Amino acid sequence: MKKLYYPIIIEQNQIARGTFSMKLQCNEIAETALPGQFVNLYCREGEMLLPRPISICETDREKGILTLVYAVVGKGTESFSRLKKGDTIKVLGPLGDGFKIDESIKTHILIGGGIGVPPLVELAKHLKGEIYAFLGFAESPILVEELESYGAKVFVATDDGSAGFKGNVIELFKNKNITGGMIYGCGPKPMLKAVGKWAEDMGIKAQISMEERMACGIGVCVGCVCKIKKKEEEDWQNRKVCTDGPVFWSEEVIWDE
Amino acid sequence: MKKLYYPIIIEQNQIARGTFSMKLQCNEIAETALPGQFVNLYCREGEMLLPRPISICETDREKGILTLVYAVVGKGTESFSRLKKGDTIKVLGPLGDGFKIDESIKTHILIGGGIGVPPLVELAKHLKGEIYAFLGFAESPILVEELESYGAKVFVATDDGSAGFKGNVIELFKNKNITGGMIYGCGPKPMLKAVGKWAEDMGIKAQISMEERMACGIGVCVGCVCKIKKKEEEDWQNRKVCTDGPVFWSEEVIWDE
Amino acid sequence: MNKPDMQINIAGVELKNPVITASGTFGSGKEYSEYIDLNKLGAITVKGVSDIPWKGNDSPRIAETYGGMLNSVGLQNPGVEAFIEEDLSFLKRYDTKIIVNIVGRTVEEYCRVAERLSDTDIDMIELNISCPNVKEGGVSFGTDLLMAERITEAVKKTAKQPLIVKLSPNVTDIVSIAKAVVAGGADAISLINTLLGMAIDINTRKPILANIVGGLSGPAIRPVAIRMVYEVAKAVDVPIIGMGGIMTGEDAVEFMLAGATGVAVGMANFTNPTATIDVLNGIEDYMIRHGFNNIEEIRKSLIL
Amino acid sequence: MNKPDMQINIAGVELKNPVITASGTFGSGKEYSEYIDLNKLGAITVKGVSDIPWKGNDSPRIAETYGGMLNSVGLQNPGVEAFIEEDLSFLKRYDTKIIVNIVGRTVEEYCRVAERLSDTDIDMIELNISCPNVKEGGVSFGTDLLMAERITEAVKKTAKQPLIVKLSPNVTDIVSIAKAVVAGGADAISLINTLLGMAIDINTRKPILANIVGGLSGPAIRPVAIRMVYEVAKAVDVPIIGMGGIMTGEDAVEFMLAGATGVAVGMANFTNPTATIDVLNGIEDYMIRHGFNNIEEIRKSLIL
Ligand SMILES: Cc1cc2nc3c(=O)[nH]c(=O)nc-3n(C[C@H](O)[C@H](O)[C@H](O)COP(=O)(O)OP(=O)(O)OC[C@H]3O[C@@H](n4cnc5c(N)ncnc54)[C@H](O)[C@@H]3O)c2cc1C
Ligand SMILES: Cc1cc2nc3c(=O)[nH]c(=O)nc-3n(C[C@H](O)[C@H](O)[C@H](O)COP(=O)(O)OP(=O)(O)OC[C@H]3O[C@@H](n4cnc5c(N)ncnc54)[C@H](O)[C@@H]3O)c2cc1C
Ligand SMILES: Cc1cc2nc3c(=O)[nH]c(=O)nc-3n(C[C@H](O)[C@H](O)[C@H](O)COP(=O)(O)O)c2cc1C
Ligand SMILES: Cc1cc2nc3c(=O)[nH]c(=O)nc-3n(C[C@H](O)[C@H](O)[C@H](O)COP(=O)(O)O)c2cc1C
Ligand code: FES
Ligand code: FES
Repeated sequence: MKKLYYPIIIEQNQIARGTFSMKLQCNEIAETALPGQFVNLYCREGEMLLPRPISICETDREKGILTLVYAVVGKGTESFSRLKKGDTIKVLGPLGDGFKIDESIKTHILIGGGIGVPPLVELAKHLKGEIYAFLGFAESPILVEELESYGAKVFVATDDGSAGFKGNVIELFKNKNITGGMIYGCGPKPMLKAVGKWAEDMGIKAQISMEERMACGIGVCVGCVCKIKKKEEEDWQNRKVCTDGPVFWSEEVIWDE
Repeated sequence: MKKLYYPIIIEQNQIARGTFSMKLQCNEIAETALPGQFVNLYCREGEMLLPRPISICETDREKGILTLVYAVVGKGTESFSRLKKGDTIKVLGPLGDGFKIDESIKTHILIGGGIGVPPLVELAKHLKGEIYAFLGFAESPILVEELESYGAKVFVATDDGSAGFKGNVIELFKNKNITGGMIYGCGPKPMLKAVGKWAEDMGIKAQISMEERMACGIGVCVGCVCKIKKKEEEDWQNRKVCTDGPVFWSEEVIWDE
Repeated sequence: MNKPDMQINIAGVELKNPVITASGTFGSGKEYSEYIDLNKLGAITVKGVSDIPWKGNDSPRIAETYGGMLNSVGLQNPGVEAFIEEDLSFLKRYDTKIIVNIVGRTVEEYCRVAERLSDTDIDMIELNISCPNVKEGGVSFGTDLLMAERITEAVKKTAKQPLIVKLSPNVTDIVSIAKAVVAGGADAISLINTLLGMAIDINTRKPILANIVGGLSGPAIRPVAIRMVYEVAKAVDVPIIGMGGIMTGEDAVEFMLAGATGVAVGMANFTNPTATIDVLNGIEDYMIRHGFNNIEEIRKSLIL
Repeated sequence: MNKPDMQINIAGVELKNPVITASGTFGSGKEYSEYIDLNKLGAITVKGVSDIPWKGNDSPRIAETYGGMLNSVGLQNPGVEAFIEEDLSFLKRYDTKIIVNIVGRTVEEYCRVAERLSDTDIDMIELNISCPNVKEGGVSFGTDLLMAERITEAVKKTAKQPLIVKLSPNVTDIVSIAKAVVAGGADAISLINTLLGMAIDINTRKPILANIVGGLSGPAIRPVAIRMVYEVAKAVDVPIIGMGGIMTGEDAVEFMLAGATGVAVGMANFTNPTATIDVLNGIEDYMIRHGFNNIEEIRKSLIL
């Protein structure tokens, strides 16, 4: 039977302003998690009852360690940031359907925006062949070394130009004129939309990781849907980000407005 | 201006099954608190927003230490018992109108039931003359030594006879045939009612400390009332336990049913 | 100490215990079957089923609120045929009762679902006249006395299975609505559906839900639910399934003391996938501690 | 950065800022004057005042619930004469507006209070037709369209000061009630009073409140309050004072985005005696952060 876990926090560090890396001793999740999957983290405060979905950034299967990287954007993530080494946290996972890995592909293009970068780390670890990672940030880049350690060539863009290319990650990517067999995107919606557009233009397949507000995280509440084209049809259906995704083929996603 | 305090817990011990003694470093409250007054303790958990009124058991004015003794009876007190030395707790106080001390009285009779005993400790410290304390418990007695250290002759009753007299504290008290100039009672309602009855029969004045569910603790919500006779009248009025009490003259209290 | 008897009877259907899942919060049980043994539940109420597939509302559909949540799913579901083919055949593998929550925009739509279910193996129908998330039908049937009675009557005539009617709490007088559906033939009443609420993101300055308003559930609403169960239990003779913020066995007992025979666990499933089983164990513990032999004893033991 | 302009205008009365105290949660200000500077408040709404002293309900009157509380005080108050003598003379020492919440069992009782207040120095009257804790009058005026309009009309005729009407959330259709009181002459509307709720102690098996049911307030009810403010603001032209679970400046801003001009702080006072001032500072911070120059700008900035 699947169940909730209450792992111990073995490390918690601020890695950029408002961004934290938390390592959990959680063998069960670390052993089975796949790239692009996520976990539900629960808050202690009784007023916040819904889980916070957080992507799996990295796992160490041997040591049973799970690394999560999250940005403080509201009360829940703020409460996580106050937890200390030795505290326990309530976790459900691994959840969702992650990135599909096609061993025949030689060149992989990873595109990450801000707090969408973390899942690309575990992904890079699983990919064979050449990996190019294009990362965009508002200011401080994160996880560059981690990606490099898994063999990725990393290119960074920042809005303020404080590191790497000044501008957005899509421009940077286009500038570099690199192409490959598969694109993997995770980040804000406008970025994902642009990734999908570019992939379509170039005739490359792209997998993108979607975000939506969730309640259950396991496919029962039907709260987290996005619009997905039906195969061979004009019509679309609302599909669940938590279990049908979070990773979808970009060509199937219908963007509102 | 009065304000909330966030003192540090400098000691927390279980002194009997389900009963805890908590010492707070809180100079402001320790310096001004009077016997029979209480504080509002607030829970951390966001689902519990109302304060828990807890009597002041003892103060050390010099060191600025406040001792509270509380029983775990529900979620709030349970959450207090999980706090550790070094944690802080949100406190408002001192609150309420405590015991009146008449210096001309030579013999004082303290009657406490269960978790009604704590405020009698600070009271004993302030009384001059002979002090007899009759304490009733379901099982394990608490605070006997503390009362003795302030000169009280302590008599204990337990329901199961495991310590002292087997039976209730009122019987014990009647058995001992002790009388005095003032009675001070704190404990469950039936005990307080019996104390009042006995005091009336003997023509002794009695002050009793009342309990009621509270919201504000400072006299604004009018949530914590008990029925108090109007002077020289048949009629009664609802008076606030938190600010008109918690200590009332037993002869003025009207008991429901 | 003897094990207390947990069995309850709702409109002739025997449930092995009073713990039911609240519609829309348990899917059709498949997902939670990986976390708990569905055989242990008194009954499973599946999510709202309509005659043809419904797409539901736009995203976002979920907003967290203090001690609760808003949802505006809008009854997305694949329709009654898909339900029968996929979900029902799955559920029949388990030894638990099956309650199907039915929804529609018109009396005819509701009746078509009930009709289609009439020769299936389900145990009860729960008529949802209280969903705040669909424009037509849905809640308006639940806030108007005459409409509530009329639709109950119509579905009762069509349905082969006992009929539970699920009421909306967004009314001035819940008792008169309850009486109306009983007059219309309801065999049992479910209380409460969600309270109509709204939340705004002060940074984006937009309502959090694409649908603007949604239904509030969770422990925040429990006092309202307890009050309504108490009022309705005094006024009607049919059994009540109580729900609204049940997180623990103790919460469930509070509903029983208020007059509920069955209890449904909703939002708690999202916070804790074993919530139903924990509630069940909690009720049993309470019964043992307080010497109750069966559920009916609890229900009759409120002291006023 | 310039200080934003916090001033608001309700029915011709200028408040220095939108932060008001919710009736019944602030006494008449005396107690909180030991914790905060009352001069900083936009207005103080005092607890419900009746023509003669009311004893209120029996104890217990308070129950804690998840993220909220129930109260069944039952409008205990010393009557309008005592109010004028003691509380009003105290309040007049401060530079803040005074709103008197008035209660009664009949139209005549309400009018007598308004009449008695008409030659005093108070700034506004808040007509409470929504208290769930008194048997007659009180809430029934707030749940019936005709009664709501009639009593507003009667009090409006008697009162010299601008009239705010405080509505009950325990209704099927808040918008029609709001329209009725505006038709009756209401100069402003307060939303919301407490939701009717109940809690049972499962150990004693008794309702916690002696009065059995009581009014639910606190952050638990905020989504319901936000929804009602939003709906009513769209439907009527008079200013709205929003309340229900405001704990922080951000909560208050949510009410303004929903359409409230003023905001009232209730239960939060019990959790934090400086809640009103904290809310005020929080609103100002928000305005500075988001570049709002005045309250009206916030109120009009919801993006749909
Ligand atoms: C599949 C998935 C993976 C994610 N991975 C990461 C990650 O690795 N690192 C990271 O920092 N963030 C990640 N997010 C976003 C993260 O879930 C939100 O930032 C977080 O829930 C905000 O919680 P809060 O309490 O701080 O914010 P609040 O705004 O106070 O949250 C209120 C409610 O809204 C929900 N919510 C708010 N923002 C989002 C959002 N962007 N997506 C989904 N729900 C939201 C919260 O879960 C909560 O229920 C992921 C989201 C999804 C759906
Ligand atoms: C003036 C005064 C002094 C007190 N002094 C002490 C003391 O020194 N030591 C001690 O152990 N207890 C004392 N109590 C009782 C104590 O306040 C309650 O036991 C405590 O509030 C229970 O909180 P809970 O969350 O554990 O229980 P729950 O039952 O979960 O509490 C739910 C709500 O009910 C209220 N409540 C429950 N029981 C009581 C009660 N008996 N009196 C008032 N409110 C209650 C709580 O404050 C809370 O708001 C005192 C009460 C009063 C009024
Ligand atoms: C996400 C979600 C979906 C729901 N869908 C339905 C539904 O399809 N039919 C229905 O009658 N009630 C539905 N409800 C209401 C619940 O069944 C229940 O009445 C309500 O949530 C109160 O219980 P709770 O507080 O335990 O969640 C839904 C509730 C939630 C949270
Ligand atoms: C203890 C208490 C007493 C109240 N008394 C009154 C009252 O006399 N008149 C009134 O109109 N509202 C009264 N209310 C309702 C509040 O003014 C307010 O409308 C409600 O509590 C919602 O706001 P909150 O959630 O911020 O508390 C009372 C509320 C509480 C908690
Ligand atoms: S979060 Fe519940 S279905 Fe996806
Ligand atoms: S607790 Fe509010 S008046 Fe006593």
